[in-house]
Amino acid sequence: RADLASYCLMLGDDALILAQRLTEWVTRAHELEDEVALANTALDLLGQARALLARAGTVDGSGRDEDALAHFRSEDEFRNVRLVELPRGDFGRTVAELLVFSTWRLALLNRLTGSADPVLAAVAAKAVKEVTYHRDYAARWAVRLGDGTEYSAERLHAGLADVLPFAEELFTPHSVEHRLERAGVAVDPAALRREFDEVLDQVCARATATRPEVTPVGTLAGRAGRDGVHTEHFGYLLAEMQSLARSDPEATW
Amino acid sequence: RADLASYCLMLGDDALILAQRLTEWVTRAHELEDEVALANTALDLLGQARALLARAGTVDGSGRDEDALAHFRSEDEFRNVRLVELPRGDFGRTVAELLVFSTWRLALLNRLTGSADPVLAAVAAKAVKEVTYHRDYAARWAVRLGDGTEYSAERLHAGLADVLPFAEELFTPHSVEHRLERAGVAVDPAALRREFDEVLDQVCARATATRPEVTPVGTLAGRAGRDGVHTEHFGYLLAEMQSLARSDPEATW
Amino acid sequence: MSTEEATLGTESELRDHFEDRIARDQRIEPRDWMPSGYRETLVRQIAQHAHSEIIGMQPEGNWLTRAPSLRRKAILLAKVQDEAGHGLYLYSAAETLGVDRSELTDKLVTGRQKYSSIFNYPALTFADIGVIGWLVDGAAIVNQVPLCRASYGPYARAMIRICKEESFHQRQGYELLMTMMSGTAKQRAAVQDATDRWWWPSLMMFGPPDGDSPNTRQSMEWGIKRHTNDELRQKFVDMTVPQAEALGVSPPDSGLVWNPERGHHDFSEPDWAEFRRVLKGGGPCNAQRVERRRAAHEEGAWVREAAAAHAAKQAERGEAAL
Amino acid sequence: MSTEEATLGTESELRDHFEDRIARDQRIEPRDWMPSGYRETLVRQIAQHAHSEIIGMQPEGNWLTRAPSLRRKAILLAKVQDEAGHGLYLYSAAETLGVDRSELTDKLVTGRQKYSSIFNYPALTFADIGVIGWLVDGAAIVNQVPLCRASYGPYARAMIRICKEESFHQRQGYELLMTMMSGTAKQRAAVQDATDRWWWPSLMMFGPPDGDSPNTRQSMEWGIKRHTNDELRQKFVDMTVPQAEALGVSPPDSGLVWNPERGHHDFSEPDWAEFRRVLKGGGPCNAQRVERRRAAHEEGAWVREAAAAHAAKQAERGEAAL
Repeated sequence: RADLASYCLMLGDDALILAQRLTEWVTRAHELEDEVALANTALDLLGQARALLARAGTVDGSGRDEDALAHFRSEDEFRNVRLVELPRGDFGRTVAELLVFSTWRLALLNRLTGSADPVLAAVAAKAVKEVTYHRDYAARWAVRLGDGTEYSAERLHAGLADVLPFAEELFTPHSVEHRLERAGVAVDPAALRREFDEVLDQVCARATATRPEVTPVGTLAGRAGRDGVHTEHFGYLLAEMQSLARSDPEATW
Repeated sequence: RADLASYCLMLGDDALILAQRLTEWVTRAHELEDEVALANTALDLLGQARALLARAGTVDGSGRDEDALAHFRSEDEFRNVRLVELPRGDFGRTVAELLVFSTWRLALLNRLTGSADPVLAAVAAKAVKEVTYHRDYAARWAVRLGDGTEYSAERLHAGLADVLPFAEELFTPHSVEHRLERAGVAVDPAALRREFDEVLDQVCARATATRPEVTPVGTLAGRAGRDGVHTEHFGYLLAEMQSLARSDPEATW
Repeated sequence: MSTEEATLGTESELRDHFEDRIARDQRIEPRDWMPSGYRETLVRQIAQHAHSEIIGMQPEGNWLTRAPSLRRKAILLAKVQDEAGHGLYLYSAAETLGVDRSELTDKLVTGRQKYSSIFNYPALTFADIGVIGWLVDGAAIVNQVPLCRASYGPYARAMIRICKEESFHQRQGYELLMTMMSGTAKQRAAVQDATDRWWWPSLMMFGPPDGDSPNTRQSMEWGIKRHTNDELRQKFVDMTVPQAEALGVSPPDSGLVWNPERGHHDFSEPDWAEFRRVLKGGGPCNAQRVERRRAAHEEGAWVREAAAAHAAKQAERGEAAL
Repeated sequence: MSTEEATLGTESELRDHFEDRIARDQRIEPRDWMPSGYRETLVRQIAQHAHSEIIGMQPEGNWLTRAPSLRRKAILLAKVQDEAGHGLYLYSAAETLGVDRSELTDKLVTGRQKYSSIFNYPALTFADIGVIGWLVDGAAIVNQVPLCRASYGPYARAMIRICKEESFHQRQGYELLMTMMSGTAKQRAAVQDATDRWWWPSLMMFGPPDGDSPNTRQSMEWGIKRHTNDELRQKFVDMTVPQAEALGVSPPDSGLVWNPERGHHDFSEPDWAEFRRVLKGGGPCNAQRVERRRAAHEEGAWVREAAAAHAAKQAERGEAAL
């Protein structure tokens, strides 16, 4: 049960933190339609996060609700991958990140619909539709940028070069995932790599972009986001996200 | 005594918040020498803030120390002018802000050395030397930018156009200032305007820059920074600044 | 003009036809003839309304990343997204009148077209989110419900859709305030403070007093305004006072009192000098609001260019658009 | 080479003179002749050292705006400022060898010159600020104290000044940790966690084991390195272990034990594969560190250009520089 709770936090925190970053685009995008699309993506991910955090708080017996988990955990208690906490960057970076993240997550969710845990399976089934749209959106923009102007192709390439070093972490199984995979509950992320590579190569081909060669970003003696070891950027994100909730812990909203 | 405490908060918060903004330049300036100069300015202002907040906490009888005041007050309890809380912007903006702020503050401090309150007088005497340097630094850079390239002249002008609308607030006396001025403790900020205008016009002349015509930024039914009514930017600054202190209020540092 | 002048009468016939439709409360559609004053007034009105939706995203957007609960974050995000949607409907409605959206955006970011002055005030606490829903959306609804019967079809249809969503937003805002009023003392104080700050600007949303509103008559004749500013303001006050009572907050107006003779609330005059100051750029956030949109537009230019370049390449290759 | 070859002997005389000064532990000064290998090695070493000071500002800079007390904020700001100062002394020392600072900056921001790998690890909590002072500055001092006797004068003099300030920083870091260890359980846990994370990278600061450090011998002969990597590492461990005990934290090494026969602590081998990985760009923060400096340099280009343009205008007008 502790493993299941940890696993829900991993997938829930990924969604929560990426939703937070995407939210920063509101009032800042190049076109209203894309502002709506990015807000909608954030809203979908926020919904996934809420379901998964609620499940984690139930399963671990702590009785913590989604808000206790989102707003009153400290940095080292978050289980998201580092990819989702990177600063927003420009639209090319966001497209690259969303492409990488949603390609990986869709592959994962597709398999998770068959999870032995009925709640995870149900969350995954709903999320598959959403993330399919996110991946399509990112892929369409990757093609437009890659096959657009010289400058936009450069920005897409730079975006991929920024985020791909953090992709390694997506495919590195945590001991929790190993154990739950054997129980038929979780997905072994290492198994997602082939599908990920195929999709990414396809999109890059349509975008006339070469996938940049990158050095995976290092861990701290093997520990990374899934172990609560994050980037220097993450503390700022949490300080902002949690500030109001923490300023009056007795408040009801 | 409540008035004196409020006044110390006003001048202390101005210094504290501008120090915080200037600190953001560390590791981000165009040249190491300027990184040092900006850090040094921040350090001077931080020192002034500490002396003034400590005085406020003593005088108001609350026994709050500098850290209680800096890290455990809410947004509406801060008394700084809105000018100092504006986002950092580029170097042209910072030069403009530092020029406006330190020209005003130096005029104020010079008069404050004769305050009937011995602590204020002593703080002012020490700060005069520091702020003289800050003003010189800003003025020298204003001249370099204004009389540098076409682009730098533009950036200086844009910076002045951004910050001058907030200058009005510097010269608007608060009822606390009025009362303390009659007691010989405080300075009437309205009296500083002539000196301010003269210095600014001089610097602009040497910088071959025209001082932009601006509309003063509005108040909320007459209330602004000195009344605890701030900009939308301020909450983010405080969330970051206070996050660690608030995460473990029992901690000793 | 008589039928005898038929050869010269094409325009006057069209005008008669137009005025007849207006008189019979029938809708004008994009392909119908309309007087140039009607068209211009409508374009300006619809564009300002669209701009208001877009700029209005900013004060609320200021709390998106700091919403104190995930449920409130989701509600707020959905609301802000709806506002972008409203902006899009309205720009489309304006485009049926022969203007280009990019032209309107350009006028917004260069300050040549206005948006509702209310959005030049800052959203300083999360209580503001509730009060914006309650008072600002409330006032917007009072303004807009009559426009669901506006004489111009595309505008009226956009308003119907928008009003439906806005009354939903208004209820959500009020519900947030109700929750906060049953919370901590700090929360209750924040609701009162936000009410104090937004009350007068909300009353000013209906525009200057009727005596100072010279265009009202023409707009009412054209059916693109259905009530005077003062009528709408009175309606808003009458509607809002009992809501404030139910909530347990006091509007910041000592002159606010029920007048049984009029069957309406009396209330004090808003500070019209402030209204004019804010309109002319002297509000707390005018520069910030336009600058944010300008920066987004400018920083996003390369993305729009990329999309256009890609579409051109596709067209050249004879491919279907993405 | 004999004195008979005098006509050809100018260079060999100079070399003899150089080697003689080195042998007698006298300093080489900028205008003295020196072998090109000596010059190049020194330039590289000093530049790397300067870059390390500058990049080293980043992990600590990460906590400047969030320091938990104003006193700690002031201390940290002063420290980071000192590091910029150290960078400046060192760049000046390098310039005495005929290179240009802008050239060195260019090599840093394009990744062609290295800095100490330790700064490719993140500063994740405020305890890291203390541990960086204690362990990282501590290791730097062990490395640098012998360099106060380096054979090249400007370098040796810079090191004297730097070492003095760094031992002050080291004491401040240790004092912060002492304070935190007498604080809450959360604070004590943070100190242990930071120690766990920084321990091994600190040991690696002395470079690879002597067997893998081919340049050590030549540098020692030239007097720009005074002890081998392993000697310095041992010295650091021996110095640090009692400090850890006094603090109440445990270094994360089960093999760490006092060896009375050697009169030194035994300790386990650091993970040299990780060391090489980080050196090649695979640390947690390599890209971030270089990118921050590159961005600052690039975004500041217009300011440097403005200063140059103004200086040129002044010179033209015959005015004194500002």
